[in-house]
Amino acid sequence: MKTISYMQAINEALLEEMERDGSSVYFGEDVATMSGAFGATAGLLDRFGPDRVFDTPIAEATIAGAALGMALAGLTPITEFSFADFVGIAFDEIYNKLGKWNWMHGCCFKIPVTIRLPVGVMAGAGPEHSQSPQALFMHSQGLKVVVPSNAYDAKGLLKTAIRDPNPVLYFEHKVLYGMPGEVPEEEYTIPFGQAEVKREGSDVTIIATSLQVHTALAAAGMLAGEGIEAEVIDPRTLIPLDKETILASVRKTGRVVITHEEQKTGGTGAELAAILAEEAFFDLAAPIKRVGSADTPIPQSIFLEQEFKPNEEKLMSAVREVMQY
Amino acid sequence: MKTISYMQAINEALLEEMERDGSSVYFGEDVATMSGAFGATAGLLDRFGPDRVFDTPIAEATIAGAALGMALAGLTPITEFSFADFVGIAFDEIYNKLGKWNWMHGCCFKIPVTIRLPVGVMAGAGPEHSQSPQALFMHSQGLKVVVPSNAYDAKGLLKTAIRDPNPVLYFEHKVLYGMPGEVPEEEYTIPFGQAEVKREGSDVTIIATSLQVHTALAAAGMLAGEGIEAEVIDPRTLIPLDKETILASVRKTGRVVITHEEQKTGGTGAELAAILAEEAFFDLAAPIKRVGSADTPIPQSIFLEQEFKPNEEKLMSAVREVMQY
Amino acid sequence: MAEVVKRDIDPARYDKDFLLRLYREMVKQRAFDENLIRLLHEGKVSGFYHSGIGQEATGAGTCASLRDDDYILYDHRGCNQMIAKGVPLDKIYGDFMGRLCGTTCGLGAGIVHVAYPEKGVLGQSGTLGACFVIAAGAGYAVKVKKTDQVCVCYFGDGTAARETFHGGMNWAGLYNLPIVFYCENNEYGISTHYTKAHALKNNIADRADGYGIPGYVIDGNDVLLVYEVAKEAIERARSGGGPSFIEGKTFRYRGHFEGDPALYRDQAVVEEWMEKRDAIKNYRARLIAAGAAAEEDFAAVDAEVEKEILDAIAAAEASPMPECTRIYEGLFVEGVV
Amino acid sequence: MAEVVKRDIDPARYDKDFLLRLYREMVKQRAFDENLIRLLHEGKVSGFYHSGIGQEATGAGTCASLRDDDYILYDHRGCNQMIAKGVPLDKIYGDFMGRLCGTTCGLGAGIVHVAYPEKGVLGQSGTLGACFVIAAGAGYAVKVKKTDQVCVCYFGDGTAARETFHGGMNWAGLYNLPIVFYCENNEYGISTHYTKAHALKNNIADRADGYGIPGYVIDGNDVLLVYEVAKEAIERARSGGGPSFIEGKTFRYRGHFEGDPALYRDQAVVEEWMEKRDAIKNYRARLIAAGAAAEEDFAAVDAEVEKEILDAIAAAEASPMPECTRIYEGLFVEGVV
Ligand SMILES: Cc1ncc(C[n+]2csc(CCOP(=O)(O)OP(=O)(O)O)c2C)c(N)n1
Ligand SMILES: Cc1ncc(C[n+]2csc(CCOP(=O)(O)OP(=O)(O)O)c2C)c(N)n1
Ligand SMILES: [Mg+2]
Ligand SMILES: [Mg+2]
Repeated sequence: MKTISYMQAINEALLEEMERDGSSVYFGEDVATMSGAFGATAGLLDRFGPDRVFDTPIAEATIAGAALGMALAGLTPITEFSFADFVGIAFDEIYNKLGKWNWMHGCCFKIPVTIRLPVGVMAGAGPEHSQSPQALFMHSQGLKVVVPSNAYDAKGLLKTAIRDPNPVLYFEHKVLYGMPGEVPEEEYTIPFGQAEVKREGSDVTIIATSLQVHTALAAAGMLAGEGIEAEVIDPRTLIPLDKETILASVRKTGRVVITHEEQKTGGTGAELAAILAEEAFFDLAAPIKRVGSADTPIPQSIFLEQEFKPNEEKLMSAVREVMQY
Repeated sequence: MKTISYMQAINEALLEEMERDGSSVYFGEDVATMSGAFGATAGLLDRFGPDRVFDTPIAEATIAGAALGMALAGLTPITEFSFADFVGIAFDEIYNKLGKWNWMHGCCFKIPVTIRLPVGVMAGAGPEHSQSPQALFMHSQGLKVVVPSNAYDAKGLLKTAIRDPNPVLYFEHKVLYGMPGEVPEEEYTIPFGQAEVKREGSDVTIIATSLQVHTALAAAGMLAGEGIEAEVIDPRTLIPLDKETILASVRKTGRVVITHEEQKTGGTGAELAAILAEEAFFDLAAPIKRVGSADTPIPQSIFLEQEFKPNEEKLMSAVREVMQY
Repeated sequence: MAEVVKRDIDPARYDKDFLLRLYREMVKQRAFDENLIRLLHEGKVSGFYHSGIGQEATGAGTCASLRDDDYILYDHRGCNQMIAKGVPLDKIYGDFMGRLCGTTCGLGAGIVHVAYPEKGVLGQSGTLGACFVIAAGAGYAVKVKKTDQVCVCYFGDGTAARETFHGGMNWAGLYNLPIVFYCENNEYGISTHYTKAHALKNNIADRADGYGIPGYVIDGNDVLLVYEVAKEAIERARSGGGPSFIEGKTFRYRGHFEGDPALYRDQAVVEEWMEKRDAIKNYRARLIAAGAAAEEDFAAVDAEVEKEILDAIAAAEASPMPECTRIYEGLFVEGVV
Repeated sequence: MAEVVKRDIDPARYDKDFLLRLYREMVKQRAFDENLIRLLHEGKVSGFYHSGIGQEATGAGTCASLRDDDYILYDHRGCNQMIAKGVPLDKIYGDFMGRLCGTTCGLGAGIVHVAYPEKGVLGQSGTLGACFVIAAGAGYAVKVKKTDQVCVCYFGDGTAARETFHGGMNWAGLYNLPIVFYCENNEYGISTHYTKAHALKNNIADRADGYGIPGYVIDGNDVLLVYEVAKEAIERARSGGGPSFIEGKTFRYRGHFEGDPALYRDQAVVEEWMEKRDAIKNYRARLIAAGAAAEEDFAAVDAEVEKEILDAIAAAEASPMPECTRIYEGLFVEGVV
């Protein structure tokens, strides 16, 4: 094992997979010369040259649509938007084209496209550079959705994403970039559709994604002091979703709190809660609680963005509430 | 009262509101000369002239972005996309610009934009002209979402939409266009956020939107023959949502089936089910069931599109299932 | 500004075989389309059909210079193009009828969503205009793969207004991609005349200049002119010379979709095009006048084509419908790349 | 092709007051910006700041011909433009500090999301390029309202690649809208030189021609030239003559955002611009050379501006922060239109 940051984990996955797959290309805004808005693509241009690693114009619909075209013509395109918020600009290309192209054309293609999408509130980046739009894709067809919460998952899941013959949206949290984590020296991948129990517990299940996994672990630690043992489950991929691990935990605990950074209403927690209301109703001893962000756009002020977001306290009080039943 | 079609109801609302508000304009693809892909804008050009009613180039991001610009400069823009599927093309403009502009700029504007969006599976229009993308906007901030299911609602809600100083997405179902319904001779509007109980019943609550209201009413009629009295609730607007009417019904029946035409996963039913799992848990005697379309793109074949969609039978068997508890 | 190309091409400069091949392609497309409309009226085909009758010179003239491994993104009026590129007719009819023999294996496809990788037919986007950016990607792939394939991107005058036009043109020029943009300017986008949908200098092709891309305006109903100008563009693309933009002036004879009464157009103009500017009629007359082919040659081709069409329809009709469960298949591809 | 406008403008043709007003606008912008950077370093301002130092001639030169009721869509390096258009300095500082006195009443705004309808400042889109289509709408509104307002849409060279460029330009030309598109070509979009992001004939402004829109390329650091060319475009727009496109060549002195070391640029080039092509320095020298103003005039303006800036900062700092509950206010406007 070695200790590297989440960002380095991403960088290693890119270097390794582009080495492995000679048809892979990496492109996006300022990814080649400058190594991306956050530096994750360092070394790619030097290693793979300007045809395979290149800067594009500022035009995200074109980037996503071109990724599809490249895939249809036999490449393995890997791309990124500087901020996940920009999925709106390429929504038709991602949601309708990348997601549905293969199926609607009778399933004769492979579309091995990976799009890296940095999410999350960080340092006052404001309403259009701080969002976590993954929930929009819970209602997509043909896309896979990945939400890694630590360096180990980031690397293993990104390698799987790049090898996957389907389009994958890879949502990485900007606050996690600097976070160190243990990663094996040797090569590994993490299969999609396997949630991980990040902490075991018997009283309540907290389902958390992305940065909120850390909020949940911190909250769980404090709740243990109050005698509440929370189990923290990180789905790691939202499509495909590992329902079994979640349902098994709820069977054990009978109580669920779901937390994510995106706004509560219509967030990924909506679908998770609905699945539980359908499939785990008789296992539940208490109402489900969701702890998301406020149902507002994201304020630019660094003070107000703290109010906007979920945090340990909000999560702990939700847990305490479901423990009352 | 008079009997007119859903389409005529829309047309009347447009004519009346454009007459009332001299700052209103209507624009979109083929809306002026040809009266729109489905004919809803008949008469507008003649009545209000070519400055206020005009055909645009085929460029939906531009249409939606221009609607915002017009609103900022004091107009009341009303527009349409020929198919709701095209929201993907203008997603940034709708979701991030129209929805958030006023709030993120400190709340100094009015954005009285209405966008008409025809949804639904009809006659083999295929995967990109048959969708019901309203669920994507459950996770929006600053947009209102309207889903009228009959002529009366269509007219009253469209008039309210046009007068609303906020952006409103008005999703109308193509299969409903020809459906006749009773509408008052005199002027009326329907406030947003008021669900309607379309049928009373004591055993189970069916929450249905858009065309599925009719499926639900037909199913309820047949279920009555089996001794099951279903209450059918039509939220009419998803944002704002009339939680009270829904919660009151569930308190009475203890059983819920939610049905909508969009794909089940991540559909509007996810948020509705999640709200109930949070706020009506102890009122529920049975798991919640959702009856949506298949989690696939929409097939072009008119035979397969029937398999794709929810229908009376699927709904009835879901109701029978929740009645078992 | 784009070059307005006018050429008086002497058919005698070409092989008779070649000249008849172009003819055959055009009549095949028209016969395909007329028969499809018949099947629609017979209730054997459903959905919305955008007839390409009147625009046959596009596919015939351009695809004549394409190889099987070249890519096309046909447009929503583009059965003409996919037929010219070599998608088997029974597969296309099969898609329209929702049969298993179709390229979509029973999911069904109207004019959009037929794909046939064997012949480089990459499919179509139901939302107009994605073609520009998908073509950019396909073109870029050729650059990386270092093959000498070419990608032709077809679209209508109305579609040229989509925002993605800018993104696709910019990539094509910037990366010097082997793409030919072919704009079928049939004057209307549904009911809207292109002069009511575009701010133009003179022609849509004039926009190419701002990207440093050569632009050409041609009579898109003159199949030999389409052939020559497209051939030059395709060869330039193939040999590393980068993208081109061709605007072919043409006209659609029928409504926007079958069932559209098209009241927004002057019927006299439609008739003028049908009588005086019909691609097939004029081509026949010209070959005969030049002594390059005779009535019997055309009659023989017509008969062969008719048989080919009827056989394809029969084959499609003989193919079974899929099971209802077809929709649950194939959403995700298994395995790894 | 766009007209490359070169003019040797004699300052003596202008009023001293007017000349000093342009000077004042530019130094105010620069002082605003330098002080903002200081506040950032002092930890009083957070978020990402895109400094506009070096590009002051844009706002000063263009806004001099605008009325309060004219609209602007400033760009993400555009404090220059909003200041020139008249947004009070304390409000802008207030937004940067998240104070209640800001235009957002405490929500905070970086360079984006300041709006000030009283002065026609319509706000900004955090996703680049929405300006083109929003401007199209604002321009269309003027047409319907039959006022003689004008809308100026500012954007960078990088932003000119967004797909929406095409949609906005097309509307502007098609409906003959009173819009001036002003491209601040400062050579880079973050790290990418504009020649690596655009397929061009010669200049970005050449694209205007394809829309029948007049295009101009100018030295964007020559404030008098910016003033004259913009004035002509604004007057044309105001009197029903339709849109124009101006590309002003300029340069950003600092990194893309404060903190960006900008290693992708040649430092010698940056210094060359700062020493030889600085808008303010050259303007001073030119006025002095022409005898149109003297050192004391400039010194007086500098002193006044410094006071104005410091007062504005003090006012902003004195303004309270909002309550946490501020975010729950104002998502929906009550009432009816
Ligand atoms: C993005 C998008 N907007 C609108 C439509 C609806 N639509 C289908 S065909 C068409 C007209 C296209 O005109 P043109 O490109 O000139 O092609 P033509 O029909 O004349 O062949 C329109 C508006 C669509 N499919 N996609
Ligand atoms: C749609 C979109 N893509 C990317 C970004 C990130 N971004 C912010 S500024 C910038 C560079 C813009 O370059 P240019 O338009 O030349 O303006 P300049 O920064 O040089 O003033 C980029 C890529 C964004 N905000 N929006
Ligand atoms: Mg056309
Ligand atoms: Mg720039």
